[in-house]
Amino acid sequence: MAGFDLRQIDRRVIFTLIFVVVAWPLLRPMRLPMDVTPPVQRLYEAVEAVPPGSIVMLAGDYSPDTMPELQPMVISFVRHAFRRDLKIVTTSLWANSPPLIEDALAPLAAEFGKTYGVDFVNLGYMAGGTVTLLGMGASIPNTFPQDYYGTPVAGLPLMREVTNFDDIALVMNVSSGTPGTREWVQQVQGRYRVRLASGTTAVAAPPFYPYVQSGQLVGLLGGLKGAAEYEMLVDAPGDAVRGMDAQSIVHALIVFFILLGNVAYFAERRAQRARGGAAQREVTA
Amino acid sequence: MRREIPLAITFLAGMFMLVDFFVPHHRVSAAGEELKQWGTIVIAASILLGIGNLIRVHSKKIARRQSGWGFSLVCLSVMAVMLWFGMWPGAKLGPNPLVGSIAQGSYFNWMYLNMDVPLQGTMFSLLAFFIASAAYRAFRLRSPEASLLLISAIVVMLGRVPLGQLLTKGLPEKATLPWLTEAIMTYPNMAAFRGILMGAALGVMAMGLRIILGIERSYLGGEK
Amino acid sequence: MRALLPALSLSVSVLLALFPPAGRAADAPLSEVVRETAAPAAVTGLQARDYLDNNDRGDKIELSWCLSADDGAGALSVLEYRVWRSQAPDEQGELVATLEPGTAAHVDTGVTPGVAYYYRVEAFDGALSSPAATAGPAVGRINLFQTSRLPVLVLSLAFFAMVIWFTRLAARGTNLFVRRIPGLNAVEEAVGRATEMGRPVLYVPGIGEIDDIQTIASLTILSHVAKIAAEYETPLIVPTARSVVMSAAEEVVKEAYAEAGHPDNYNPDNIRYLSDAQFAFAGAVSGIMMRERPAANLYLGAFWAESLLFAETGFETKAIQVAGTANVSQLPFFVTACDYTLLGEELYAASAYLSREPKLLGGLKGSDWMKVITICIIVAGVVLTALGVPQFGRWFFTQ
Amino acid sequence: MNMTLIGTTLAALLTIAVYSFLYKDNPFYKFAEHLVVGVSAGYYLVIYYYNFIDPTVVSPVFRLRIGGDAILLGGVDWWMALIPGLLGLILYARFFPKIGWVSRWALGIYVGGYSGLGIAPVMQARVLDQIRGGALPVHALHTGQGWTNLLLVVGLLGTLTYFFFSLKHKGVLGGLARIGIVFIMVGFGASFGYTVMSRVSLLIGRMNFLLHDWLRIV
Repeated sequence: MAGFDLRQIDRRVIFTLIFVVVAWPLLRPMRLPMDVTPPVQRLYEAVEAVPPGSIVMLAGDYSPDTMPELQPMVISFVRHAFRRDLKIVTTSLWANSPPLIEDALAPLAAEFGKTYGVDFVNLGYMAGGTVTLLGMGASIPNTFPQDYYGTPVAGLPLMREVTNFDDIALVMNVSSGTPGTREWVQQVQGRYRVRLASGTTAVAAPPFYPYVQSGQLVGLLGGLKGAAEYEMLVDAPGDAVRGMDAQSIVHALIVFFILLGNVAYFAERRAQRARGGAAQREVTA
Repeated sequence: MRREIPLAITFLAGMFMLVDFFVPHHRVSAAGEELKQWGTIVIAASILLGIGNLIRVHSKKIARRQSGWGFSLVCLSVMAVMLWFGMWPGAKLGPNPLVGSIAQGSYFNWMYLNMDVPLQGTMFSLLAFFIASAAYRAFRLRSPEASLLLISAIVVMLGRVPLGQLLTKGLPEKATLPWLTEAIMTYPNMAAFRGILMGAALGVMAMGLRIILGIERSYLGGEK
Repeated sequence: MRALLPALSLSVSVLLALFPPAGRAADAPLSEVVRETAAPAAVTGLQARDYLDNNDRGDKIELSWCLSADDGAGALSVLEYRVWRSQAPDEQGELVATLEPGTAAHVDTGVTPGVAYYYRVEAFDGALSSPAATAGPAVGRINLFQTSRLPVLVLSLAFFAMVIWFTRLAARGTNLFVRRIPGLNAVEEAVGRATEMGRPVLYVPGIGEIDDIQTIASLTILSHVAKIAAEYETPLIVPTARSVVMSAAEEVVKEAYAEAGHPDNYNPDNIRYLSDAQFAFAGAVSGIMMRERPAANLYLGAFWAESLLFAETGFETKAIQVAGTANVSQLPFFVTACDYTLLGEELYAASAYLSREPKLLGGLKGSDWMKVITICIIVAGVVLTALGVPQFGRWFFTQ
Repeated sequence: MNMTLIGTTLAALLTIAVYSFLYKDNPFYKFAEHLVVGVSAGYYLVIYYYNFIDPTVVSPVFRLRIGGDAILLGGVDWWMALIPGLLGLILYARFFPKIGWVSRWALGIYVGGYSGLGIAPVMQARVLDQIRGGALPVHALHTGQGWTNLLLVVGLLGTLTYFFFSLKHKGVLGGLARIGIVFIMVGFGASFGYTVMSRVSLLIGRMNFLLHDWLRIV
């Protein structure tokens, strides 16, 4: 390529390409092939194994700052459960969670024609952490006497079917800290033999993988990547899949640029050596 | 004397806080807390020093009609508006509860959410572009060390996304990019950072001691 | 023969009654009876002692014990532990805590300092309590030394002693060798180049507050840089993100100009406070680079995510860039994008190195020898653990 | 027009103004840059006042209360509020040449106090704890763990040696320092690569804002 010096590529070319490869998957999701990792696959299968009509619990222990990673998990789980005709009871040990869960429940309930109080219930937030978890082991209605809207649980048909964890086929905990998955595993899973699944941020996930190994968690979604895999499995690619598309392509693009830069670098070095020119001043790395 | 008093104060304050670490007695701890609180207030009270500097530099520009003085005008006026919305003392008497308050829904909050937050967030996100341009121009195989930097960066970059998983699919587990990423982050990365941290810690302590003992004093400025 | 059969069957049933086969003992009904009538096993090894926290009012006593044999094992019957406190050894006293199963320690708060207390701990299964384990007397005291921090004190004192020793050595005129630090030689070169090009020098002292030692280290380097800039009569722009750092920088630069014999060249408008907000500051510094075109950019101090914004914008303006920070997370970006980078401790070494003032070199020597001690301790630790001496970690455990 | 819509549009335009800097410096970026400096200056001033100055100085000294509780004029609490207030005030003495040197008292307390405060915890967390974490068992070389531990120990010792200033890096010392550099470079590369993901997420976040919240085309 005469007259075109790779070393002098205007960085605006790089910027434009980055801009395009981030925006494009958002506009046109391309669903790059993505391997589903075993913890996600197991979670999906665990939900599939729950007989229709059973009750599952969605325990959301997160706050708005981790929404980009965790909200797609909540949405996919609710979609998965509604599609399989499972009934959902949601609880929260974090004060900020109930409105976020509500954000996911409302549109999906409309989409699947589910009725509040019959097919799903948002029990809202209860302070106390571990104490609340143990209280639920004895009696869920006594621990959450009202739902998120202040309605006594006695007035909700779904809650008449629920006494304690014996009536819950599976618990999905979405957590970004403490109290969260660790407490659910230690206080609830071991004591009441609950089938427990979890979704956490990428930063928080590593210590929980051993729980999947030991079977204390039936599955685990780690970060945006876990969320994206789950979205693929429930066949409803959303924010997470789009985000992962962009991530993959940007990473590949940067690697491509690095390789390109090195090709140019060696070509130039060879040319210089041929000319016998002095070595150029290099930046120190 | 003008030099000695501040140095004596520095010494006393420094020694007290140092000793406080080893003495659990609650009165000593309480005094330490009080001193820290004082520090916070001194810093908070200092903000006008900076704002004063900002006002001086920009109003000079405006007064002399230097190039870009219009932007200086934008800066100063928006600051004044922010102050007015945030602290207008007559607000409680006035008809508009959105002024003189920093609560959710107030004008102050609105300006913060729709100007400060997006502007700063976008400036932060410029890093996505710069990280690419920096990698392009600086990651060259020009020396063994530079090659290590380059290779470990590429491995980790790819190992973190599904693409990396696909690229090394079918290989034994310990040759896959995600596994290598994990290994690099856990071993060389940790060893190096631990070493740098320990070295820097010794630097901090030596510097702190020099400050307390008054050997290092240039930050206090001139004699006058 | 006829009489033998009943006798045989009788003796078999007697034997069976006396020595039941293994399978029978675990039969459900039998063990359930046992579970309902037997109290859980008692806790063992109960100890009570003064609790030493870092804000010691002498009002806490620390208890520890070994779990009941029926907690997490055995009959799995423990529902909670109950802790009782009294002022006489044989009294039941008042219930001060009920704890979840799996708990083997408790800090009792709210005791009166100087009073002797006795403790009883029972395992409880919902109906029955185990026999109580007892401990005492224990007294809460207000302590003057945090014993768990002794290793910190010992190492700190050793370090101080070395720093002071080398400082005195230097003050007496002993020549202390310090190896070349490439990045530091580049600082002077950079200022020189800016002078040749007739363009200003940009010095960013980080975005740390003045309580960050990195900022102070940066201000001492600034004092050196300002002297060179004053001698070369090159404008020096210092943008700051903290008010106090700005006013300290003003003092430092003004002083340096005076020392260099050019007090009139000092321009107060070049020491600027821009913004406390991280990215407002970063944006404004980028603006300065684009418009005032400094030929040398020095970033020395505490930096966070803005590091790469500076370094890449500075590269675009073709400035020579020297960076230095002890914030490890930002070093990769400076190393990648700048011409020279001071890594971690080199930033602290810089002021001593640049000034060549013997007193400052003492601190550098002190930390060098501390490094030798640290390396020796680590090697010793590796050897000791290899020899099967597990205490090593405990000696360095502090609170 | 509702405030939310105006706000979103304003935020979107400002976002684009900042991105225009990637092309080159231009009046839109200059506007955005000066705007954010002004807004954040005002913001900090107000927040500092409400969060620090008012509750810790102004209220106790002038309104004689801390939180909701009344305090005594001239009492201990009153003085404890007044002294830091005065310390803050004497920072401004530098504008009056005759008493300018007084401003260093406040700086002395602050810098001295925090220098002292830093020393021991740094020794504890960054030296002692790291020694404990760094001295790993390396004797079990027949297991993978033994080798990785050896790697960690050698890397740590090498890095520490690199920062040894008292001797020239020659011989054994030079060899160890070179190992240190190898580890440092691999570590830096890894950190760089590891950060790409979160930085790209930030950009995705802004992009989602533009395309979804503002234009509503996604």
